[in-house]
Amino acid sequence: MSTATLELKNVSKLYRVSKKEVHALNPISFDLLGDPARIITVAGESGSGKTTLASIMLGLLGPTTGQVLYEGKDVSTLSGSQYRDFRKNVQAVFQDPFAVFNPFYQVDHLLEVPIRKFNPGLSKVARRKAMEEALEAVGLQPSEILGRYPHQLSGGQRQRINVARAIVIKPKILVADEPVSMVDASLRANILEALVSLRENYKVNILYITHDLTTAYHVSDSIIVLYRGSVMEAGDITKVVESPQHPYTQLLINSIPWPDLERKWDNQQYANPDIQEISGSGCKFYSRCPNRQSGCQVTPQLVPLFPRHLASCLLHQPQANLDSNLTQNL
Amino acid sequence: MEHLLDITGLTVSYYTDIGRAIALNQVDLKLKQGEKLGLVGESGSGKSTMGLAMMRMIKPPGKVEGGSVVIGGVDMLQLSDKEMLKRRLSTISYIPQGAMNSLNPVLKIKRQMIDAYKAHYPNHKLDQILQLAHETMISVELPEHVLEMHPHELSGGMKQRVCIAIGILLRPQIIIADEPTSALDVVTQRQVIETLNRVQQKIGSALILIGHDMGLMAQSMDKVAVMYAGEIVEINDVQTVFTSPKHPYTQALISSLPRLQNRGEFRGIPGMAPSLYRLPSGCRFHPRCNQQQPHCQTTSPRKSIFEDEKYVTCHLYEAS
Amino acid sequence: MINYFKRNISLTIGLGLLIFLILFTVHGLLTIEFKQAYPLAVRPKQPPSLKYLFGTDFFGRDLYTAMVVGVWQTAIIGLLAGAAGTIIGIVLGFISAYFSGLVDAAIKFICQILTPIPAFLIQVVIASSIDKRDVTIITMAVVVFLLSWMAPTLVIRSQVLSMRERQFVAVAKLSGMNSLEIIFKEIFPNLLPFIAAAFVAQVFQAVFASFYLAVIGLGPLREPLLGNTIWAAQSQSAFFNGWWWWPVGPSLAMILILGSLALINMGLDEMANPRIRNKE
Amino acid sequence: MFVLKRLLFVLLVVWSASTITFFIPRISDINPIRERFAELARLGGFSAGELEKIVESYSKAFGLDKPLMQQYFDYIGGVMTLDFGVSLNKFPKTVLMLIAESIPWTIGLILVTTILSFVIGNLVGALAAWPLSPRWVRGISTSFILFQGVPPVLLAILLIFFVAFKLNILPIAGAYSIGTVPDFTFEFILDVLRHQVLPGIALIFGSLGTWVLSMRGMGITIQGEDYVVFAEHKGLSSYTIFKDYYLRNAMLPQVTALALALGNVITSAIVVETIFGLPGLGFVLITAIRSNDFLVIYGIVLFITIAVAVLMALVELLYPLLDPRVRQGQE
Repeated sequence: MSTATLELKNVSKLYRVSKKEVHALNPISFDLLGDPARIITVAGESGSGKTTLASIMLGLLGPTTGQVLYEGKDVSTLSGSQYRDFRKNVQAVFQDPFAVFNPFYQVDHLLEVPIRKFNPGLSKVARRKAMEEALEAVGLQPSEILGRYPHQLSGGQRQRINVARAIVIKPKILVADEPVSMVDASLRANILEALVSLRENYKVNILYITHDLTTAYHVSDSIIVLYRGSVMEAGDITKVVESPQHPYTQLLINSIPWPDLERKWDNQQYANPDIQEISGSGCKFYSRCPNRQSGCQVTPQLVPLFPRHLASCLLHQPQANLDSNLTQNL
Repeated sequence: MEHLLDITGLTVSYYTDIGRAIALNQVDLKLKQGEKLGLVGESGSGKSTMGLAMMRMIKPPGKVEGGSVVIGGVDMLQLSDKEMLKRRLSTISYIPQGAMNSLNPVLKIKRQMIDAYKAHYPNHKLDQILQLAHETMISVELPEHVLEMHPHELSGGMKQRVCIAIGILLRPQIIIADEPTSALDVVTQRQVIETLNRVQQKIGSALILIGHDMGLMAQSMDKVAVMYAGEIVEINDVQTVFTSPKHPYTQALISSLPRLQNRGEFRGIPGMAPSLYRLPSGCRFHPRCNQQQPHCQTTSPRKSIFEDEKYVTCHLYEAS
Repeated sequence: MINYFKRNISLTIGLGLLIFLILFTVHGLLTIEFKQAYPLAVRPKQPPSLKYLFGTDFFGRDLYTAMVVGVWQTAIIGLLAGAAGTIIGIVLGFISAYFSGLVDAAIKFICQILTPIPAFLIQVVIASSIDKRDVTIITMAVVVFLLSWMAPTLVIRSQVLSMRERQFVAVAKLSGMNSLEIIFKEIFPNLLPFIAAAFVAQVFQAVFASFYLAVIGLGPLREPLLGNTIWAAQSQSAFFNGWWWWPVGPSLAMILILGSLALINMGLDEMANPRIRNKE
Repeated sequence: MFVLKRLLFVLLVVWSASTITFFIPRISDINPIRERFAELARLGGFSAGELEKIVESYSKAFGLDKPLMQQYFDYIGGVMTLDFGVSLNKFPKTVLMLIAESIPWTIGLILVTTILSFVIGNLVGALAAWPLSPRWVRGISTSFILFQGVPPVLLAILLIFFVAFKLNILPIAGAYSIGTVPDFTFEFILDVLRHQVLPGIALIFGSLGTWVLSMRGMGITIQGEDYVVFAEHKGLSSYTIFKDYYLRNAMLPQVTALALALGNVITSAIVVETIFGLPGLGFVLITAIRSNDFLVIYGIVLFITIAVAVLMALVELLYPLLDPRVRQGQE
């Protein structure tokens, strides 16, 4: 087994909000391998811990327990040059296409800083050239973009500049946190396409964080479904989306408004999401689960059900001959 | 058949430092009682302006510059301000986009419902109003004790359903729901949309769902009106829009949708929506159209009307 | 630029007044005889006339000369105390927001404890504890500054904190900037309008506070500071004795100074929070 | 729990204020007693040798010969029990007695002017931001805002000049006309009220502008809030929207601002009192300053600090009644 580029070992995050403990993320372990480049979706509702996971992977947030290892070394103890290497290779595209721009500067600033930092030797002309190439790679006309201020551009343009920033750096791993949720539907395809081409052309591993399973289904190879900080189901994207095993995933997938007259919502009524959720031990989905049983007060393990398909639900018997390691199933 | 809602030639502009932005240009729309219409378009296409204009809630620097909004034979745009105040909520009601912040944080839900009721029927008895409030809460599937709560004690989905409850309190003939689920999770979204459909069916009103999510339209609407740069370019029943769209913009929109069948295909619409301050000549869509013809640049297309008030605004269909 | 001034009327008028005051003072300083601002220089108790533009007082001071010197001294106090307060505010605000944790908690706590104490009263204690014969313009500035650094500290701290949560800061970190670069290149430029507003507010507070101290007789008694002149007039019962010009002149000058600062402050507020821009 | 926290905060504020007032004079090595008697000596009461003796005996009486820390703890203990010591000037009156005699005047003035300026200022500010208000309301609000930079003291001087001196309608100074005897007769009360008009106007207009300005800014923000817009969609009358949806929410931050402004309000009031020669706290303070009566100065300063801190805590304790969101946060 080759060294993982980024390895999460029992990473969890606990917030203390006025004496109450909130488990934003329960211990999770998986690796992002360098090769072959893949797109992995982390899906969940707000409060599922998906953004916390992203921040921890990016090194913007320290985990409460566990370690994040970059090329085998703990990210929190990296030395100067190692840290720079980590910084260069683990990058992000964020949700809000406006907030990532410093309003004080022209949009060039966003592209120029990383070039200057990670390629300090480049001349001004060479920097300019790199910026232009990156913009063209995401389908933008450099002359229409450079020298402008962020408020002079449209949301779709701004979000593509964000993807261009990632191209300029050529990272090994890109965390894309809801990159299309604030962009008009007709422009989403362009941005998703740019992401997919990053994987194809630059061999970038992408962690695609989203609440939207339709786009996840389209761009990614595998999926991790989070609910209130815990993994409910994970595995190959087509398997999970086409035959979900966990009641929560089933609920999610059944709630997708497919733009398709053949796939209408069924008439099934689901447990009300407004009901008070009980915190504490046991399955996180217990209070909302239509199939809950008395045994569900015990926290279920994430177990393999089929090749490249895991779920954590007592309804299902694990397949003993299959690997239960999350990484191997992604 | 007589139409419940008959909008003709509705034109709205915004006047700012940069100039005049034509947010709605000569829009026509007819709707029958009990019909469910989805109004879709990207941001800036005028779909929200449409909803506000129907409520007569366009504020400066916006201005309604022409047309009529006739509901049950009465033109809303001709009413006095006072009469219009009475029609809001009782004839035509509006469920807002930002349910998170649409409820007054310092008043109990009960009080906010009573306020709405009393504004229209100041003489009704309080227990009568409360009775109705209770019934309405049940019809949006909220427990009655929510009436005694403050907005911050409710989840996003509950707040949205409180807004729906207020919206249907006076059994309006038309409900406009402006992106009612844009901030909600998919599961909650589904429940809110289903609730909306149920109450709409129960009180028999017409429903206009404003949004950009074609999925929601496919799931719950009868008709779809597609807006582009301040105009309705196509209005058709949901079947036709999804299976054989007419307007090139609708076609591009439909083929850009991610479905189960077309996994991994990305077909964005090339180009950008025009600025409302500088609209292209001729057909507003021509710079992005893949079936562009020479006269598209110079002449605006006329409506080609099909049966049952459906139409498409495109030169391709003018001959027939 | 000109268009902006047309829209931001309070900034325009405030700056206009300020420029007028500066011209008045500079012209005055170049033409007056300084010693006429001190007692026994001219005939006492003269009403305004061509010779004595603003009249003379009971002690034989030319009130025009006194006003020029007074405005000049007020400006020194305001600028010194204002600059000191703002700089301390910037430094502490950034330290607090940057180090967060214990340092931040301590700075914030101290500011919060000190804020409810009426600064003016503590300034009274300080000023009255100094030997009155030693009080100078500089000591006034120091006294005023000692209790006025909390407000800018809290303002800048909260601005840095909210700025730090902004996504462009996270992006800058991802782009390889270190913490110092982030503070100076990403956060600081965006704080300039707030810092300018804090500085003007600080100057306003300093002028205000030193004026109040002088009015109740705690100023540098020998100097013709505007507040001192009013205090002197009050203690000689100027109105009872019919010498109305004595307190009125310095009062109007003070109104112009504080008014221009308040207007500039309003204008800067509008610049920093365009959301509040009036739609009139 | 919350109440306890606020109480602790008040104690900390008072403690730090008394620590400051205790140490500042000692750093500057002024002996207040020597200062006081040196002045008397200058006026020709006794010789320099006698002065030292008197200073020594007084120092003993005031406990100034004890070790510094001992003095400090005595002092803090005194402040916490509102025992600020004795006036040097009006011996044997205690500082607290002096405060008690003068404070009704100050409280009356502050209460009336603060309520009036807060209510009028916020109403005018709210109306100025309200799109349906007539134009003249905006005009009034702008003119009030222009007063914002003018300290009440300067207004007081100008009012004395124009109204009392030039027009001679109202008295120039004093709490009641010279020669009248304080009594609860109608004439006397009327006379007192006449004397309070100008200080009152000075204080009201001096603080009105701040309320107008901040409320106008708040109002512009609130009227764009979704709940105000939704209230319009509900067909509510503009009166109901203004009162219950707009004003109620816009007022919340203003109440907090009022708590923070208390210190300035009191400062302005006592300085204005000195200009008009009203027998309130300000007058006692300025007399003490003139006669180097240090314990009185510190006593008044600490008393006001305690009052401000307690009032601020009260406002914060009452605030949850206005805002249900905070109410829940505390439970």
